[in-house]
Amino acid sequence: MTESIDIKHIARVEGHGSLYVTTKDKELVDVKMAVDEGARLFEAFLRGREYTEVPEMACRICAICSASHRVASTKAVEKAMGIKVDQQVVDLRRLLVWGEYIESHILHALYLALPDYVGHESVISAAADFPEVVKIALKLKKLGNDMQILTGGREVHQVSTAVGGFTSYPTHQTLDEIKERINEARADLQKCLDVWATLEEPDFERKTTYVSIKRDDEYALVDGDLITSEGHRVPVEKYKEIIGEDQPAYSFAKSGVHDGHGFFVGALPRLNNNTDQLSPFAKKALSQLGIKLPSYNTFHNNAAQLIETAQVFDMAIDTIDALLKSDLEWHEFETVPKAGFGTHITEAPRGSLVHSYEFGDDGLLKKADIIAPTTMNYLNMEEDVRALYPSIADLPRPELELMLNRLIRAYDPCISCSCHVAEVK
Amino acid sequence: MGNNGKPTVGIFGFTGCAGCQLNILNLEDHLLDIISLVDITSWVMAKAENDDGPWDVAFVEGSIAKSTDIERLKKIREKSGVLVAIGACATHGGLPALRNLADTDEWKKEVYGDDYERIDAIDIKPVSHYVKVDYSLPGCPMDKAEFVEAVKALLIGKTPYIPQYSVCGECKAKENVCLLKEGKFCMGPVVQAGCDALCPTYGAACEGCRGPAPEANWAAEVEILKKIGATSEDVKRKFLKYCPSVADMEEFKELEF
Amino acid sequence: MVQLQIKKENVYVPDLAKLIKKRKMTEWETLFTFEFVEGRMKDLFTYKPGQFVQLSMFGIGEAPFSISSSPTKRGYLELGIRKTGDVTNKIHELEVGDVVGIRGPYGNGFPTESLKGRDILFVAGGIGLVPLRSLINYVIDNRDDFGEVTIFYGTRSPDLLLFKDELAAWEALDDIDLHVTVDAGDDDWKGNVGVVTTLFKKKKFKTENLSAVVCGPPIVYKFVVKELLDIGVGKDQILLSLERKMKCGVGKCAHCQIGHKLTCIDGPVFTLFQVEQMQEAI
Amino acid sequence: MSPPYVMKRTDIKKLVEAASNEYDVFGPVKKRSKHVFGKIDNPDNLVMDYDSTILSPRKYFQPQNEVMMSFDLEENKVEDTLDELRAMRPRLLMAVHSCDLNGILHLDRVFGGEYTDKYYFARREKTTIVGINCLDSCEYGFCRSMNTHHVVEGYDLFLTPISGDRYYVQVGTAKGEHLVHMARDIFQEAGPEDFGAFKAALKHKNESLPHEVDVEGINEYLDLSFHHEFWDKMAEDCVNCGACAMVCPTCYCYDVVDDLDLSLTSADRTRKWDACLFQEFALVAGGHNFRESPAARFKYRFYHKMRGFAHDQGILGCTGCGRCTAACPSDISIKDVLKELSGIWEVAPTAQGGK
Ligand SMILES: Cc1cc2nc3c(=O)[nH]c(=O)nc-3n(C[C@H](O)[C@H](O)[C@H](O)COP(=O)(O)OP(=O)(O)OC[C@H]3O[C@@H](n4cnc5c(N)ncnc54)[C@H](O)[C@@H]3O)c2cc1C
Ligand code: SF4
Ligand code: SF4
Ligand code: SF4
Repeated sequence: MTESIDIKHIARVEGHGSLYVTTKDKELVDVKMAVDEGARLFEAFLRGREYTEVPEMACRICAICSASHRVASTKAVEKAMGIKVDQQVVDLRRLLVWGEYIESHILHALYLALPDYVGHESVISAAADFPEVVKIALKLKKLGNDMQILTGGREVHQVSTAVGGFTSYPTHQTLDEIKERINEARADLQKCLDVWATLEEPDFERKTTYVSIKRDDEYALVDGDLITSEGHRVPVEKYKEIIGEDQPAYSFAKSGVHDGHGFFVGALPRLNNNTDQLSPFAKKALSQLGIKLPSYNTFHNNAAQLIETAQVFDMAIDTIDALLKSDLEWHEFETVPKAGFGTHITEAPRGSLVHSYEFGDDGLLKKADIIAPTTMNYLNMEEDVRALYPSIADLPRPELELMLNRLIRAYDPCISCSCHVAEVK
Repeated sequence: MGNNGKPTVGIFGFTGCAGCQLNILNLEDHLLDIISLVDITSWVMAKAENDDGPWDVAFVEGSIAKSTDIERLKKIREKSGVLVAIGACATHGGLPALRNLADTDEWKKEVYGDDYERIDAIDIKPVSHYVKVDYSLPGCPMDKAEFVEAVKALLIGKTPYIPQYSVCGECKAKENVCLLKEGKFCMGPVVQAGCDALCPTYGAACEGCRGPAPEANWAAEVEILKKIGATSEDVKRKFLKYCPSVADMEEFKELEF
Repeated sequence: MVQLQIKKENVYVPDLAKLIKKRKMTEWETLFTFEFVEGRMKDLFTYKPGQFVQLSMFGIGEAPFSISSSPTKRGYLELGIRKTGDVTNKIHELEVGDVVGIRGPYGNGFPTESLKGRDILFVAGGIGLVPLRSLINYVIDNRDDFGEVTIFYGTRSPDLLLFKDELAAWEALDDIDLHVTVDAGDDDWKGNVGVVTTLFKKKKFKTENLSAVVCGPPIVYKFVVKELLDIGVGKDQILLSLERKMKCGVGKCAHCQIGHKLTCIDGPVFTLFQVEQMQEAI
Repeated sequence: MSPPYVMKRTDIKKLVEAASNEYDVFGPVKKRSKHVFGKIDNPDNLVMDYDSTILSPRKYFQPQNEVMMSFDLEENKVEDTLDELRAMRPRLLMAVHSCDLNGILHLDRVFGGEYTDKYYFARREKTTIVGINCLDSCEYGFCRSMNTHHVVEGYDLFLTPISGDRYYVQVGTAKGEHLVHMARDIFQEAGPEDFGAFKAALKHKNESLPHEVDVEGINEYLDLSFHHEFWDKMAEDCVNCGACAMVCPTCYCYDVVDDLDLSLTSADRTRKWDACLFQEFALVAGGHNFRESPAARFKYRFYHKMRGFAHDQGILGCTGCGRCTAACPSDISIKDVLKELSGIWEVAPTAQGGK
């Protein structure tokens, strides 16, 4: 008997996506990840825009990782034009991204994923049973947002980060305050880890290629080379060597392909690829949650986000200390447009993010290629569904659907963000 | 009213970055209070169980970017007592509506390749073009504080208030150094206030994401900007950036750049 | 009458008042009767016809309303309020026993002393009867102090007539000459039809001792003033009660400024002569 | 009368340090290329010699947003914030120019009178003001024309820079005397030579401050030109942004709003700066706008400034500080408006107000 399992509008993810699974006599016949987003045509309308405007508009691709888009886009522009920035600017951008990590990871792990583990339909209903965790989650999320506000002026679509620098700086006092809050929040994050340690992770394993950026001197999130779990490492300009895009006939979701199969970007791939660079807090979290690296269980991506949050706590303190040592005197900066190519890859919370541009000598954008993490993950999601299905085929329908939902959600997909996707007619 | 006596609320996203919805989640200090006052019965971004209305209040985010969106929007309107458009995409088309001013097919091709015709991409009009909008919260993204104000106002039964003047008024009250006077392209003089002059406060020129202020004196702003060296092209491009639906306004059509 | 000054620490803080009666007059206008919660306020709160109060709906806002009752009736305040916005909508939702904030009285009010001994023509358009009613009832209660009294009152249609019972009572009085008109009648309407200025054809006035007191929407002033000047009423004997946006009521917020005067403390009652000195007044 | 003193200019730091024990100190500090009045936590940040500030000191007496009272909606309780205000730490406001001292005196008149505004005066009483004499003109100001380049009251101490890098210090009030005593050793009683230096400074000031606009008869010009097309022409460039009103030391209009708490059980009544340039300023329920056109509102600001105060205070409402000109995105200059206004008066005065 042919059956179709249609999960329309996967809930608790950003953006609109659906999963269509066709089975025959409990054997999986077909899997399709479909996108229900309208087309926005970012790469088209960015053309002809001034180089200063490009990052400001490009960050609107996605609100949840707007800071990553902003930073990746800005750095791509600066690379194209040979614009140099000083260490304060580098550190402020890092701090901005650390804030985004805290906010985004907490949002996903505790608001969007956690309800599944504790049998709730949403964090709103979970708030009744787990008021303390929900309150802590709010507090941590606010901390991440406040870090973004401190550096970028706003938590969504920052305003003060520009090509060449920042239009305003935080003060020593505000940095001191946020540092103190981060240190205080360690205990809160620890409580979340304690709760997570009691949860049961679904049993699932499938080895795939894990892609992320990589540095030798630190856990790479903002800068680095592109690397695969098989050890293939290239400078980011050569991203196409690793990240291929394939456009399946049924959807305009271009999917990431690598060597003819899907690959996975996100928190778990980063943990797998950068295990030796974890900070003390992250290491402790890792061992507390009992995850052995490398892990091939996609569901571990949720826990990996919490571990990374711990990682970012440590990194943020270092960054703030560095900033506190500088004068933090804001100064005017000027940038001069120039023709050229520039590519940057940042790790957004949900995976590697490519911004690649070509500019004319008038400083107007000629061509853009933007590949968002969720785009890269589509094919891998489908492959995961195929691998998971046999073990859940006998479950009653609602539970089966829930597991499929949870599998997709574990990717922390951001469908609105995948700017190469659109619903087909 | 929901079965617990609280007003029912639906939050809906159309095509966009989900930033306005995220900004609701970003109300960390108020979220639990809001949840205690209203019954959010539909919000796909945050909940797995979502009902089919009716809703006392619907918040609608995003651009109406494909033909199927129109039907969905109309259904939401039919089932809602009050409909609030949130964010630039819903109030003025947003960045995606830039295609109205261009050859959409060429753009589709640029992004999706030769098979572009399968992409459903209609010209983007504000939500108010299709259905009655009771209140609009402009901005890219909408302002969190304005959202809270609107929720409170609707709950107690007063009119959600948005200042009826331009960003400069707020900017000056915040004692910012004027960026226009520093020669930067600031749209503050003609843009709808209510953001508390966020960008200029952080040293960045106003980009006009909240759309034109009522009675905006565009002609004067064009003169001001030309004085600091902007070209007609710059002015036109920037005026339309976040709020392309402005191109349909009579005042704009009559404007000489 | 001696004006008792209420000494208050903070002029902006309202006193609590309780709604004791609510009488619907038209679809849009209701007469509300308030009584101060604090007993001593009943004696302390004295006012002149033509003065107004600031009424607070806590959490919604504050708005100015003319006192419609006559100071000859002590112990309560009547406000006739039209539903037009946030504050007034909420006021209409009040139930007897509900509490609001009231501060005042503010404004100069009508010059009751200098009107003594004079003939008075009241001209009210629409909701303008609300403040005039205070003075009319004051005059009725002190009838011997005044000369001939005429009232012209017009509304757009019969269903918009305010204080219908009172109109009937005034009609019944020998020493009050009441003329009512509507812009457009209905099947039951047997009275005058036409705008309020058409009533001037109904009566010949001796103008040497005549004072006119006018209140209505902005448009009424233009035409009524013209009629009054035509029949020869002196500019300083034409009294107009003006309306402007108001926030503080005590001359600080500047919203009600007309030319160089403030409606709240210099007015709301001005003579036509004064009004002509004030830029952009009518 | 307290004797005048002299002090070394560099000792201002010591004064601020001594005062910090008792006062929160505010004064001009740098903001990008401009100056603003701000909190002085480090006396090195205080700038005594500055051109002008973006906002006037008005913000310390009538803040942009001020909670006046709170309501308990369930219990119907009203509680004002005066006690809180009166418990506020005393403030010292440093380096206020003459024009701004005059501005404060204007506000004193507006907020005083029969219905005294206790909020304003609570703040006023908590504040000690150290004024400073401008010996040279600033970029946009025209204080001389408005007769606000000197002050006889409104300060607690008044400093005039004199030769030898010193200030000549006049004591205006007991508050000022108190301040002197907080750092008594930096003040010396002025001697005859110091007086000479003071006179020389005033002479320099007298020669250097230009008289630029003739406002003689401005009241009449305004009334007679009220319906003149000049205003429509001038208003063409105005974007009705209200920046001019926000920065003005004598603009005081405010709006009042009730801010509900999210529980909907309590609310704050807040007043916030408003401006007569805004569309809704004279708009009443039902949609009638007493100043419908942007030009009417533009004109009205000048009218109120130059005519409105004259009515009950016998003075002009402008202190000639020039801030509105500095702030106007359209570069509309009040000096130009005043000059052109007297120009049309010369050409076409009619009883009906010109054409
Ligand atoms: C001296 C005076 C006496 C008045 N007497 C009466 C009366 O007896 N009966 C009556 O129904 N109305 C009267 N009004 C008009 C009444 O004040 C307005 O209808 C009321 O303010 C509308 O408030 P709202 O909040 O419902 O409307 P909205 O349109 O929501 O107004 C918001 C706010 O703006 C201000 N405002 C708006 N319209 C006016 C206005 N016309 N006058 C002053 N402030 C305004 C108020 O502060 C008001 O709260 C009087 C006005 C004045 C100035
Ligand atoms: S910075 Fe921009 S918004 Fe602010 S006053 Fe200047 S022009 Fe207006
Ligand atoms: S009107 Fe202009 S010059 Fe005069 S006091 Fe105000 S801001 Fe200063
Ligand atoms: S600052 Fe200039 S543009 Fe703005 S309202 Fe004042 S005069 Fe008009």
